[in-house]
Amino acid sequence: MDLGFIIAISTMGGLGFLFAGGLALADRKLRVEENPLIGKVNEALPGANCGACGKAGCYDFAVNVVEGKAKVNGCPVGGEETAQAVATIMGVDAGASEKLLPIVLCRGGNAEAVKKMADYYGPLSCSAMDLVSGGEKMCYYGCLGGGDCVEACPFNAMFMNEDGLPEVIEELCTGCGMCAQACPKDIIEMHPESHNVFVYCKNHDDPKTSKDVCKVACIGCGICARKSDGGVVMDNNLGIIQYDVIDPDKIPFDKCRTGAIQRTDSKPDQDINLN
Amino acid sequence: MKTIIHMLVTLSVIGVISGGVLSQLSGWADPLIAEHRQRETEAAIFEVQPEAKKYEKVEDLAFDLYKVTDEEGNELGYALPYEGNGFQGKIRLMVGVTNDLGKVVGLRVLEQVETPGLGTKIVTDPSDKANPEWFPGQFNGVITSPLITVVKNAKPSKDSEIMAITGATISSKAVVDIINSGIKELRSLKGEAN
Amino acid sequence: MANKVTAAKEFIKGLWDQNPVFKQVLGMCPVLAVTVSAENGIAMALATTFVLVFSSFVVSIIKNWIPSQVRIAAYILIIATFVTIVDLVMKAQFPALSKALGPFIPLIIVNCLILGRQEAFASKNSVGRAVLDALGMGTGFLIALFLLGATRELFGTGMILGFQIMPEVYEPWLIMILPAGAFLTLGLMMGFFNSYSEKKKAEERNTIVEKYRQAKRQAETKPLEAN
Amino acid sequence: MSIFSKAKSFKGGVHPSEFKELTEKSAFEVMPNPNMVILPLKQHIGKDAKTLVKKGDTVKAGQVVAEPDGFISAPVHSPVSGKVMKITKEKNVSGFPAEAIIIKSDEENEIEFMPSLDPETVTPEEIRERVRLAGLVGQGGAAFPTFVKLTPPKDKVVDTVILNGCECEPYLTRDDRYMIERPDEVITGLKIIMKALGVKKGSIGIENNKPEAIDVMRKAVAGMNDVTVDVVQTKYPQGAEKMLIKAVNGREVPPGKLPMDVGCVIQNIGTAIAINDAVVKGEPVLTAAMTVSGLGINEPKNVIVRVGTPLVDILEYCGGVKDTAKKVVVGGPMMGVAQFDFDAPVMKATSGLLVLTEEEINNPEETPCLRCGMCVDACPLNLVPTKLARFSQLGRLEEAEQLGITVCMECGTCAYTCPANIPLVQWIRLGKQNVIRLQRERQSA
Amino acid sequence: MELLLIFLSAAIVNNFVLSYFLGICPFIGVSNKISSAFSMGLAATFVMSITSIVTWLIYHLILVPNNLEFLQYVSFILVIASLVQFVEMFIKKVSQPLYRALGIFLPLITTNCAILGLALFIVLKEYTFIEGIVFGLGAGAGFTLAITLMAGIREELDLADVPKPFQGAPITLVVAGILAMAFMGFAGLI
Amino acid sequence: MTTITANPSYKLEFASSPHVHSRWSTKRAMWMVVIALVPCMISAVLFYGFYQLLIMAVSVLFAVLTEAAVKYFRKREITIGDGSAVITGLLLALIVPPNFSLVFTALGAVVAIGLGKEIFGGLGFNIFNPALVGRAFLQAAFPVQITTWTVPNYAVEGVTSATPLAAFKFDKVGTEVSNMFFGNIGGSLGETSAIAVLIGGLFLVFAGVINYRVPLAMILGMVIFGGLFWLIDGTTFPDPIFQLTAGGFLFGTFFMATDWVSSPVTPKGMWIFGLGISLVLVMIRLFGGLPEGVMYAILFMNGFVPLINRYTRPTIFGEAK
Repeated sequence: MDLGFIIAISTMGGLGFLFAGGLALADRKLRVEENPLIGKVNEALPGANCGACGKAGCYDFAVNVVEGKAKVNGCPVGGEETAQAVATIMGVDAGASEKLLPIVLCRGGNAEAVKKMADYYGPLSCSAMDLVSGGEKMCYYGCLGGGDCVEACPFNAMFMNEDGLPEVIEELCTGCGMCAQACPKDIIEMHPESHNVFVYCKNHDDPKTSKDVCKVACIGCGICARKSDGGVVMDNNLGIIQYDVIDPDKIPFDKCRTGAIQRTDSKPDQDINLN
Repeated sequence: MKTIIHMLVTLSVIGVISGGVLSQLSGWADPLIAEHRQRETEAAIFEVQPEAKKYEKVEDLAFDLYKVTDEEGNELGYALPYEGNGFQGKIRLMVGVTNDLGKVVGLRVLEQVETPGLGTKIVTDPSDKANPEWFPGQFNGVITSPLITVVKNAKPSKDSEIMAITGATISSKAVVDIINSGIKELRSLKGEAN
Repeated sequence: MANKVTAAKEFIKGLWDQNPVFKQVLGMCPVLAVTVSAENGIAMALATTFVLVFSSFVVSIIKNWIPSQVRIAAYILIIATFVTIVDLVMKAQFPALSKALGPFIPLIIVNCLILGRQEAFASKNSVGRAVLDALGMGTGFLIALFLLGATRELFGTGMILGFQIMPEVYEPWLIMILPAGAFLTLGLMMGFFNSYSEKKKAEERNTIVEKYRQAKRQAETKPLEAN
Repeated sequence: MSIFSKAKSFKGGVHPSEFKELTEKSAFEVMPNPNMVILPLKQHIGKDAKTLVKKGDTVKAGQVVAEPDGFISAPVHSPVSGKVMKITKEKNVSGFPAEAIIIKSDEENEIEFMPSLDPETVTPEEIRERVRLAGLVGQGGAAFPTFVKLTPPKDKVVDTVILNGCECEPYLTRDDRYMIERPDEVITGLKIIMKALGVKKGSIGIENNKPEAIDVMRKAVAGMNDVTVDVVQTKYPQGAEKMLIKAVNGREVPPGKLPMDVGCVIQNIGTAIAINDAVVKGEPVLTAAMTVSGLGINEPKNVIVRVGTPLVDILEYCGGVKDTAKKVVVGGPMMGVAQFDFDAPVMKATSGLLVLTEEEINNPEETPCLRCGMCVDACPLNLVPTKLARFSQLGRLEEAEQLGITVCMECGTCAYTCPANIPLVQWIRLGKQNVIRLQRERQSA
Repeated sequence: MELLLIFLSAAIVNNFVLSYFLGICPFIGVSNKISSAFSMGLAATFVMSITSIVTWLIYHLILVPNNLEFLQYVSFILVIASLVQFVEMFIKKVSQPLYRALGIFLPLITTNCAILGLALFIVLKEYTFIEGIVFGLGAGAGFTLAITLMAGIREELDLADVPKPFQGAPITLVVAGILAMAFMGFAGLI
Repeated sequence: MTTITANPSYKLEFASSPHVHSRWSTKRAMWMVVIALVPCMISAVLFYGFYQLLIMAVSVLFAVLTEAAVKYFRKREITIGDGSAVITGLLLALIVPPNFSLVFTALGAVVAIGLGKEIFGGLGFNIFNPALVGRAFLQAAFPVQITTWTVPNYAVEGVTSATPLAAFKFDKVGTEVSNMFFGNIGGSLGETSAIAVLIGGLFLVFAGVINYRVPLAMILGMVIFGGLFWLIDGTTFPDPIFQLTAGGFLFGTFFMATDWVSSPVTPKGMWIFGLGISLVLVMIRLFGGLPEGVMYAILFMNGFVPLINRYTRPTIFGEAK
């Protein structure tokens, strides 16, 4: 065995030993206690520290996930496997609570709602429109049709239909509620899947006005409220459904003159098969 | 403690294996690499001194210098590897000069990092299909005194003139400057010897 | 999860779906630096693949033996060893190529692609899978480097692998073989690949929406017919 | 106009076409009582007033029909005598529906005023009480209940009262006419305000494009050593409180603070007149003086109308609307509210009614921001409007907050000058709203 | 003067990122916010200066005397990896705020080719000890400059209507390309 | 209800305040820049012949076509009417050498709009001056052709002539300032005649299209930095007057650096931007390998604009200074 060989292995061995010792020492002396979840998430990550997630390396990403500042599927390198692993650690999938669905509580589209005599001029975003005299429709409470909810949907589960109203594709919806947050008129509400009766209107105007501004408004006649044994309560010219007491069979849906109150499970479009 | 020992052993062992493997490998590769280098220099020397058959390194100098001879051992001149700053970084040349240092007989660019497609024409010019190496070729027979000079956009009118590469004046000048200062160095050396 | 993936898929995913360059944006330095020509790109990719495969092999063998505190140091040491091997072999056997790839061979060590695959895959999977994965990633890397190198060479010199492709009148765009050209070409390439997959995604969604609308229209007309 | 003029001013601002010539020579005309008045319960900033009448009641002119609810609120008086038709939600000139009392006028004009007070002997407490009862709100546009401004917190020392006679909004000539026609009442009003606040120094700030008013006011204050007339540069928004204070005495009101924090109280010329009326004549706010102008109206003039008069009546009175009309604005063109319904009623703080044509509006196509920096140059508050608007548009509220979006006073200078015609004010207003909501959530969390 | 030239050369003319393609991964990854980009730059500069010192010592005191030049990659990377990890632990222990601002970027630096590239350049260019340190500082400054510039531009681009397929890495690369063109103007300055 | 509401002959609109707008619009500003370029275009044709019109036409055509194509593929409104693409095309044409290849010009125009502007989202979003991006691309791609200058056409035809800057830099040959002022020199189409540039530039400043700060800062910067080196060594370094009138400095000052989109929005920022360009330019001209660097200096500073904007934000009114 020649000398060069021995020097080489001893140098590398020595360097390795030296730095391993240093790290071992550092590990012992400098250990900082932290949320054990961070470590676990960090373990599950690829560890390439490539920064593709936009965070400063895997550890930082783990911290952000644990603190709720980053999404569990935020690592583009690890792909789905990593995302699932992280999700399992974070317990995101856990929980058997009922899925929420966004319900659009306005049916006053372009064909139904009456427009103001002046045209709106400006940005076509709902929240901006809402600031200028409450939008282009005479109904102050109705859908503005600007599509802020569609924009807000992170899963592309909404679209604006021909009538200028948003629709939800339930199969794509995850119930995150972003659309409801985005609506300046609070028309979109998140409801558990079991709710099946809705008043598709938010108009609080008196009967005459509401009849004038929209064909499908709840005009506040109160017929449904009178027959429902407290299942529907009138509040300021609008029927409000009390979901804990309502019995759908008692509601005279056919008596509602504008069709504002409806039962969803009686609609035949429930079994849409998208596959 | 156990983990510490584990850590120490792990890194050391990997280090030792790595060192061992590489040492063996370099034992095999080093002579080959040296041989390549040697062959390259040799090729360059014979290229810039086409008539030469033998060469010998001039020892005890601050820089490399090769004295070349023909088969009979008659001194033909020198091959001088010399370097200087180009447009973007170092340029290393091998220059062949006659015995009296009055004339360049060949030039080869050993290393350069000039702008691709522009400054790199000091080596080859792909746009000139007939004679891609026109620039280094120009130096064959150029008179070195008092200095080699560069002319732009015109044919050289004197024996000590070189035509610059269009758009790469600086690179062209750099090559000339390197040769000039190399020869100056050699002259002072010879002057001392005399 | 991993068991469901067949061995073939382990290899194929690296080619496109998880292409290290276009999708994962890893190992950018050599990608940009050496792709002045297709030949260099191929050589670089082969060298990288060699290192990737062998270090994956070694790492997956000794994975259970390395304490986590020195994990990175150990992996990178292994990688560096293989890179040095490549470097020495190249210098000894292919001096011209070694000169062209310049200082970028040692930088294979810090190519995050390699360390990333060790951490993400080799250290968690069996030897066979690790090697397959490494081969797939390496091939993906090769594809990317070849594409990039060929494009740059074509526009920058009118040739691919030294064969004249462009007609004689074509004036080469020098910028393509300059650093700026590397950035621009890769950026544009990535963008176009993205727009392709984006388009596919949009089409998929449109069909879903269309189906939904159709189903809804049918649902709406039904009760009318009944009346 | 020129930067070399000696008149005092502030940095930034713009010079929109004034169009004051349409009405600056026309004296106030009193419009006959309308058939019906619509009295919104919220004609001021703060809580709605609480109604005191019900359907079918008969009321006299000057009678209180709604009382204030809380400290920052104001009562509403019936401007005519008549019968309450109904109390319902109605659109008003702010564009949003609000509870309103609708009164049918009986043409009898029975009046019920408060006793008059002597401005020389009246005490500060009496002034405040009278101003509160009379339902006075600021005439500058924001309609802040006046008596609140006359009741500074104990820890704030006020040393100057500034009467705002700038009227920097184009078209409007109401304050100009007030000063020309009723200079002495303006001065009396100012003196009453100074008395209420115990202040020794009064100032009337007038833009230098109103030479006649300056002349008249200078004559009116001749010989007084506690009141001065300060001529300031004609530039929009010179009439904004912060800008006027800066021009008159060089003080800068910090963001989020009130003029009181730098020892100033600003009142509008119209408010001074109203205070004079309330104290000296005992008359509550029953009328609104306003400029009806614009190239789209047949007879531009300055009129005095009953509060609650539907806009349509005023437009008819001024000769009707031309076919070229494009936009109807209540208030000035820079900060007013565009109307979509002529049935909306005039409110206490209404100072102008404009019918604008395409030519005046001049709405170029909207393009993306070109970062020309004109808005930055023009913003009197030194904000960066383009960034604020973009952040607001993208919902990036924290960044908008950092850039001081809440400081913006929506004067419209930026949007006026923007070559790309970006609705900067609209976006910033949205962002402001959202940021303020965010801040509230943060506080409650 | 020579030192100043080395510094400027490394920082601007032969910018590590824009003309040598070193440190591209973090350059693309961590350039979306000015604050983090700047911290990343500082962290890199810090490690670069330490690296230039340690690797110079190792090369000239251990490798060269023993004819072990072929071990340079292995030994350098071992040094860098361990150093980075050590510095990270140290900062984390000593100052949590500093760790938040700077330390979290350290793991990213192990695989930052700019560091190893720097060590190799110092050997290649045969710099003296002092020159090596200055070169390290210059390279760090150049890296910081490039990444901060890019972060500023990307924050601006966040507000722009960039075509969707080009958002993220592609547009960053294009901007880098244009910046590289702009930096070409400095060619020949040194 | 009344005659007014019943009158159907007008359609009202309602919108957010303010309800009036200044006479400025994007379109107007853009076309004013085009007008300001007319003197330069005339001088180009006068000095170099009608072929230059062809260059301009090709450049404008391809710029406009590229913009239209991108907008079409992105399914956006086609906005070529705002004149911005026309300006980019014209500017690019005016900074290439006379008798430049039409193919290269077209390529430059495509790159200018495609890579310089549309990839960032189109008008208003670009970071760098599009025309300069196009020109920098050409410079990098075809370095020889783009530095081949023809002398004005009343000189011997076809002879290439170095620009005054190149002449000074490489051969230490000075050029008469009066020649540079009127255009009797080699150079790019639009930049040879300082007086033509000045006419257009001053028109823009006084019409209020461009802010006076950037040009003033650049000229001041050139006088200061250029003058400093001249005072240090008057033989190696040219005097500031020469620096001001030579090369593309004036053209860059009035038409490139002042580009709204790629220059700062804050007043302080504009000063820093202008001074920065001059500093970088002086460094390149005096110490760099290239004779001219206006393009690089502006592009370089363009990159800084986001940072400049961020750190020179004006103090909000009333905030402690």
